[in-house]
Amino acid sequence: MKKRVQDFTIIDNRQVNTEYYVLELQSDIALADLKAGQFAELRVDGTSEVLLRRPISFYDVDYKKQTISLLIQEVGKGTRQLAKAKPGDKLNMIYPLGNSFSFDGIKKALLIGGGVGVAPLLLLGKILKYNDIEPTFLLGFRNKDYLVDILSFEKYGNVLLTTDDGSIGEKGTVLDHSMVESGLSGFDKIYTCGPQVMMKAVAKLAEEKGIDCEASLENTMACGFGACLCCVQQTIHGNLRVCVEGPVFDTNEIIW
Amino acid sequence: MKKRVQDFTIIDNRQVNTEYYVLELQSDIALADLKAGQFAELRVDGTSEVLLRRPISFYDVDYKKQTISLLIQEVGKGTRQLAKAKPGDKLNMIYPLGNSFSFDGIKKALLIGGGVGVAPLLLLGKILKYNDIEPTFLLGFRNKDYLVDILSFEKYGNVLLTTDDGSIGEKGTVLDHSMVESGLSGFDKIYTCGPQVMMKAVAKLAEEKGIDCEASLENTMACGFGACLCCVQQTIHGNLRVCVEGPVFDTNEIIW
Amino acid sequence: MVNLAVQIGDLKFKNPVSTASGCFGYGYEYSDFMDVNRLGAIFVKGTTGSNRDGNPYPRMAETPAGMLNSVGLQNKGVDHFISEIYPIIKDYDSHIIVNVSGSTIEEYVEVSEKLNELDKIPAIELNISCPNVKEGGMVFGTHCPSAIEVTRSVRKAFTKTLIVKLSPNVTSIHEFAMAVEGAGADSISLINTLLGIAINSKTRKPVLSTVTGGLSGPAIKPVALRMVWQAYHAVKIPIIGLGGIMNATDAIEFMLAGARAIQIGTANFIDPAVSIKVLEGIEGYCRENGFSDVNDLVGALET
Amino acid sequence: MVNLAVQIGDLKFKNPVSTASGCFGYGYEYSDFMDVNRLGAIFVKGTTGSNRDGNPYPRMAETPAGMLNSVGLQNKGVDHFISEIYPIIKDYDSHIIVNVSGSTIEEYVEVSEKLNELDKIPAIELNISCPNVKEGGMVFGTHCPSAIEVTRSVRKAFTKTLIVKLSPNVTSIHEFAMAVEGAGADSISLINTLLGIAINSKTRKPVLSTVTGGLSGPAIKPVALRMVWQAYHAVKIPIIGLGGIMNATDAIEFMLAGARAIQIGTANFIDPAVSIKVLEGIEGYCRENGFSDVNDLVGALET
Ligand SMILES: Cc1cc2nc3c(=O)[nH]c(=O)nc-3n(C[C@H](O)[C@H](O)[C@H](O)COP(=O)(O)OP(=O)(O)OC[C@H]3O[C@@H](n4cnc5c(N)ncnc54)[C@H](O)[C@@H]3O)c2cc1C
Ligand SMILES: Cc1cc2nc3c(=O)[nH]c(=O)nc-3n(C[C@H](O)[C@H](O)[C@H](O)COP(=O)(O)OP(=O)(O)OC[C@H]3O[C@@H](n4cnc5c(N)ncnc54)[C@H](O)[C@@H]3O)c2cc1C
Ligand SMILES: Cc1cc2nc3c(=O)[nH]c(=O)nc-3n(C[C@H](O)[C@H](O)[C@H](O)COP(=O)(O)O)c2cc1C
Ligand SMILES: Cc1cc2nc3c(=O)[nH]c(=O)nc-3n(C[C@H](O)[C@H](O)[C@H](O)COP(=O)(O)O)c2cc1C
Ligand code: FES
Ligand code: FES
Repeated sequence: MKKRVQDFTIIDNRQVNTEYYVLELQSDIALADLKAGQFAELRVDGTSEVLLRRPISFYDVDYKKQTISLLIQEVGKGTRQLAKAKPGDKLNMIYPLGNSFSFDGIKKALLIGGGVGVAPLLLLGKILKYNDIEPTFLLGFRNKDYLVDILSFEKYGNVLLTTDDGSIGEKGTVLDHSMVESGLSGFDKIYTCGPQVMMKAVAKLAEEKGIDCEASLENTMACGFGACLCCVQQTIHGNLRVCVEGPVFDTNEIIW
Repeated sequence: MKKRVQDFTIIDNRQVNTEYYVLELQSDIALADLKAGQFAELRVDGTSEVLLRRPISFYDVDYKKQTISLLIQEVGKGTRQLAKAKPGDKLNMIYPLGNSFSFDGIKKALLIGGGVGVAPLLLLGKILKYNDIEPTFLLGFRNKDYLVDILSFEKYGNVLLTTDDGSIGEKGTVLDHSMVESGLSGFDKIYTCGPQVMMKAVAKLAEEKGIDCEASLENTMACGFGACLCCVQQTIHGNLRVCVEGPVFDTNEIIW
Repeated sequence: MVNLAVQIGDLKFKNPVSTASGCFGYGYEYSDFMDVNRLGAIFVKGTTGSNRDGNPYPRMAETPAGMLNSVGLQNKGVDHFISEIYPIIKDYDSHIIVNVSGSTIEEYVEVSEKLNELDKIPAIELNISCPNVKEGGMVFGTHCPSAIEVTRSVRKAFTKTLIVKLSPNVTSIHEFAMAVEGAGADSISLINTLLGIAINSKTRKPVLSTVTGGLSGPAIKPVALRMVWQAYHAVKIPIIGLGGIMNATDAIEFMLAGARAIQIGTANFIDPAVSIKVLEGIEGYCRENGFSDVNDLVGALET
Repeated sequence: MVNLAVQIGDLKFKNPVSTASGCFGYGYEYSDFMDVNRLGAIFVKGTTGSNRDGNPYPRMAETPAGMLNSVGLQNKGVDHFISEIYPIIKDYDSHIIVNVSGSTIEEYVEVSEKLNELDKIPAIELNISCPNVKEGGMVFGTHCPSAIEVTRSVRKAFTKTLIVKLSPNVTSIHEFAMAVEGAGADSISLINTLLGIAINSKTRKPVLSTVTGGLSGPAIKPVALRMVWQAYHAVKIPIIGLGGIMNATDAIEFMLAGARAIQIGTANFIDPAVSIKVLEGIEGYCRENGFSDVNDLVGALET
C-alpha cells in the first residue's frame, strides 16, 4: 500500500479515562487499506515543544465512513497537545506505516494487551473475527480508572481483565490471570502489545508453551518510514527498523 | 507604575482591514494605569515559531470595563498567530512598559501617524482631549483598503488623511498634505509614530518650523523592560533603551 | 525561466536542492511521497568498509527545535551497497552521491576506491564529522592534520568529484575548509551535527544509549549559516550548505551566506515531500526577485 | 527539608539558582516581578574598564527556539558601576557577582582589582567568551594559552572567588576547563553563546548590524549539557551550568550533568519570574525524589 501524507478532520475526541482519549478522524477521500498492527505518524501542531511526528497505532477503522480511530495516552508534550483536538480541527498523518500481525492458518488466538498497548489489538481482534479466527482478549490495566471501552472489544471476542489492584477483573498482571495458569490450551497464537516487561514475559510464556507469538514493539522514531535508522530493535537478524520491519516481530527473533 | 505579568481574556478580535486587526482584552482585576505611548509585551502561544514576546502599543483603554485595545498589523510569525485569537482565549502580557508622550503646557497638538503607527496616537489624542489640549490627527495609509477605524479618532479631534494613491484623503504621504504646506501655525507640539523614514521627515519638518516634536520609535526587543540592552537607539545621550528611556523620544535627541 | 543548475566541482547539479546523508535513506524510502528524480542530488547513508550494526537503542532524542541521533553509521558495508543497492538506484535522474565513512584512513580509501569504479556514482561525500562512532569519524573532522591526511589519501583513490563534509564541533571552521581545499577537495559540505546530550530527569539517565549524539534541525541553523559564511570567505571551492533547513526561505539564506547548493536533512522526517517544496520555493523566489540565475544568490549577502 | 545551599569556591550560595550576565541587568529591572533576594546569586552585566557604547542597532534576531544578540558589552565602565550601581545593589541578600569583560589583559586586571576592593562583591565571573566585541572577548576563550594568561593575571589581582566563563565555540571544552583550573580559577561557568548568523532573505542582509551574534535559548541546551558533562569529568572545581534553561527540569538536567549551580539567561525575557519557579521546582524535585541535599544531584547522571 502506498504511503500517504494526508490531512484528516477530527470528528470526535472522547476522554476514555483520566489519561486516555480516542480521536476519530475522517478522510475526504477513500482511505488507504490499513492492516492490524500498522500505525500512522501524526503531526502535532500548535505547540513550540514538538518538532517530530508522533507514531500512533490504528485502533479502529471504518472504510465506509472513511474514519480512523486512535486510542492515545497522554504521556508527554505531543500527546498532551493532541488531547486538545476539537471536532473540525485538522490532523495531518503519514500512513499506513509498518508491517502487521500475521494470522495465516490460525484458529484461536490470545491477544494480550497492557495499558494503551491494547490499541492495535482491537483492530486485530476485529480482523481476526472477520477471518473466522476466534480472538480472546486478555487485557491488563493499572486499576479500574484506567480501563478502556471494553464493549468495543467484546464485539469480537471474549474479554478477560486484570488490574494491578484487583479493582476490576482479576488482581495482578495479565500473566497472573487464572486462564494463563490453566494452561492456554487451544490457542495456536499469542499476540501482545504493551509495556516491554509485559511483552517479554508473554514471549517467555509463549515459548514455554510452544505457542507462536508476535509482539508489537515501541521505539523512539524520527521518520517512521525507514529513512533514519533511529528506531532499531536488536533481533537475530541484526538491528531492524521497528517502523518498517516492525512494529510487529515474531518474539523468537527479538533479542530483548 | 509597577510592571505586571498578567493574563487577559480576549473579548473581541475584529478585522480592521486586510492586514490590521484590533484585539480587545479584559482583565479580572483593576488595570494598571496606562500612559499614551506605553506598550505591552505579549506572549504568543500555540506556535513553534515564536520564542520571545512581541511589543505592542496601547491603542485604547477603558478602566471601568477593565479592557485594553491593541491595533495589530500582521507582519510575521507572531502577529499572524495572535490574529487567530478568539473570544475566551487567554493572552499573557507584561505591562505597562516604556515611557510616554509628554504634554505639559501644550495647547494644540498635531499627531502624525503612518500605517499601524497610528495605534499609540489614538490613546494620546484621547488623553490630550481630556487635558483640554486640541489634537489634530494627520494619518497616512497605503490606500483606502489599509484604513483604520477613523471614527474612533474623530471622537477626539479633527482627522486629516493621506493615501499613497489618493484613494481616500489627499494623495501622497503625510508630508505632502496641504495643511503641512500651509504652515502648521498654531501647533505647539508634534507627535509622530510610523515608518522610520516618515518620522525622520516629520522630525526635520518640526525642526524647520521650530515646533517641539516627539516620536515613538520601534526596535527589536528581547525583554521589553530594560534588562537585555537589545533595543537601543543612538541619541545625543548615547545608546538608550527604546523599551525604558523610550519608546518616545524628543526628536532633537535622536541620532537617526 | 530561471536557471537552477549549479556546478559542484566537475559535476553539474540540475538544481541546488539535495537531501542529506542519513536522512533520506537510499531515496526509495521517499518514492511514495515525491518524485526523487527532481532533486539535484541524493546523498545516501554513510557507507563503511564492512557491515556495521550501529549503536544500541535508544538512538534518538527530541530537543528544542532539534533532535539528537546516535545511529552510529549502521549500514551493510560498501560491497553490499554495490551489489544490492546500487543496481536499484543507479538510474535515478538525480546524482547519487555516497557518503563515505570509516574508522581508519585505509577504510576511507578502500570504500572510495570501490565507489570510484561505479559509473553512476559521480561523486562522494567524505564524512569526517560523524560524532556517533567511537573511532575515526569526528576525530578526522576536529583535528586538522588528520583532516588533511584523509582527504589527500582519498583524493588519490577517487578520481571524480570529492566533497568533504566538515564537522561544526571545531574552533575555526575556516581552518578546516582551507585545509581540505588544499588537500584536494572539490567541494565542502557543512555542517554535520553538533555534539549534544539529552537527559531524562526522571530516570536520571541520558536519553541516548551513547550518552552523546548529534544535534540537527532548526536549532542549529544560525550556527550552520555562520559556518557557511565563514567558509565562503575562506575557500574558492563550492560549498554545499546544510543544517536546519526546513523551507525555501532557509535554503535561500544558506545560498546568500555562500552555499552553491543545499542539503535537507531532519526536515524530511517531518514532511517527506519538503525537498520538492524547497525547490519550487527557490525557483519562485528567483522569479519574484528578478534573479534569472540561481547562482546569483550565492554569497549575495550584503554585509 | 531539602538543603539547597551549594558551595562555589569559598563562597556559599544559598541555593543553586542564579541569573546570567547580560540577561538580568543589575537585578532591579526585575524587582517588579519577583523578589531578587531569593536568588543564589545575580551575575550582573559585563563590565569593562571604561564606558562602551556597544554595537549599532539591530542587536537582536529571533531564531528557532533561540535568539542571537550582539549587544557588544554596552556598559558605563567599572568606575560608574562602583559609584552609581554598587550602592544600590550591594545590600541584596543574593550574591552580586560582576561579569568582568575586556579587550586586553590589562583591562581585565584593572577591572578585577577595582572590584576586589568592594566588600559586597564576593566573586567575579571572567567573561573570556563574549562573541560580540571585535577585540578580546572570545579570543581569550578560544585560544588556550590566552585563556591561561588572562586567568593567571586576574587571579593575582582578585583575591576572592574567581569564576571563569568559557566559550562553547571550541573543539575541546575540557581542554579549556582544565587550563583555567590550572591557572587558578575557583569555578567555571559555561556556556556562553554559540556564534551564529541570521539572514533576512527579503533584504538579503544580515539581521544583526554586526553580521554574527551570540546564540542563546533552548536551542543550545543539548550542546550546553554536553559541555557541562565533559567539563565535569575534566576538572575538580565546581561548575556553574547554563544555556537554554527554561524551567526546573532543564536546571535539574544541568545539575545531573555535573553543574553545582545554574544560571538562567534568555528565559528571564519571556517570563521575568522564571528563576523563582526554577528554584521552587528544584526544591520540589528533591522532595519528591528523596534527595535531602541538592548537592546529591550534581553529576548524578547514570551513564
Ligand atoms: C509503532 C508505535 C505505535 C504506537 N501506538 C500508540 C498508540 O496507539 N497509542 C499511544 O498512546 N501511544 C502509542 N505509541 C507511543 C507514542 O508514540 C508515544 O507515547 C508518544 O510518541 C509520546 O509523545 P509525547 O510527545 O506525548 O511524549 P514526549 O514528551 O516525547 O515524551 C514523554 C515520555 O514518553 C517517553 N516516550 C516518548 N516517545 C516514546 C516512544 N515512542 N516510545 C516509548 N516511550 C516514549 C519519553 O521517553 C518520555 O519519558 C506508539 C509508539 C510506536 C513506536
Ligand atoms: C514599542 C513598540 C510598539 C509597537 N506597537 C505596535 C502596535 O501597536 N501594533 C503593531 O502592529 N506593531 C507594533 N509594533 C511592532 C511589532 O512589535 C512587530 O511588528 C512585531 O513584533 C512583529 O512580530 P512578528 O512575529 O509578527 O514578526 P516576525 O516574524 O518576528 O518578523 C517579521 C518581519 O517584521 C520585522 N520586525 C519584527 N519585529 C520588529 C520590530 N519590533 N520592529 C520592526 N520590525 C520588526 C522583522 O525584521 C521581519 O522582517 C511595536 C513595536 C515596538 C518596539
Ligand atoms: C538520523 C540521522 C542520521 C545521519 N546520518 C549521517 C550519515 O550517515 N553521514 C553523514 O555525513 N551525516 C549524517 N547525518 C547528518 C546529516 O546529514 C546533516 O549533516 C545534519 O542532520 C544537519 O542537517 P539537518 O539539520 O538538515 O538535519 C545524520 C543526521 C541524522 C539526523
Ligand atoms: C542579550 C544578552 C546579553 C548577554 N550579555 C552577556 C555579558 O555581558 N557577559 C556574559 O558573560 N554573557 C552574556 N550573555 C550570555 C549569557 O550570560 C548566557 O551565557 C547565554 O545567554 C546562554 O544562556 P541562556 O541560553 O540561558 O540565555 C548575554 C546573553 C544575552 C542573550
Ligand atoms: S523511525 Fe526512521 S527508520 Fe524507523
Ligand atoms: S528590549 Fe531588553 S532592554 Fe529593551
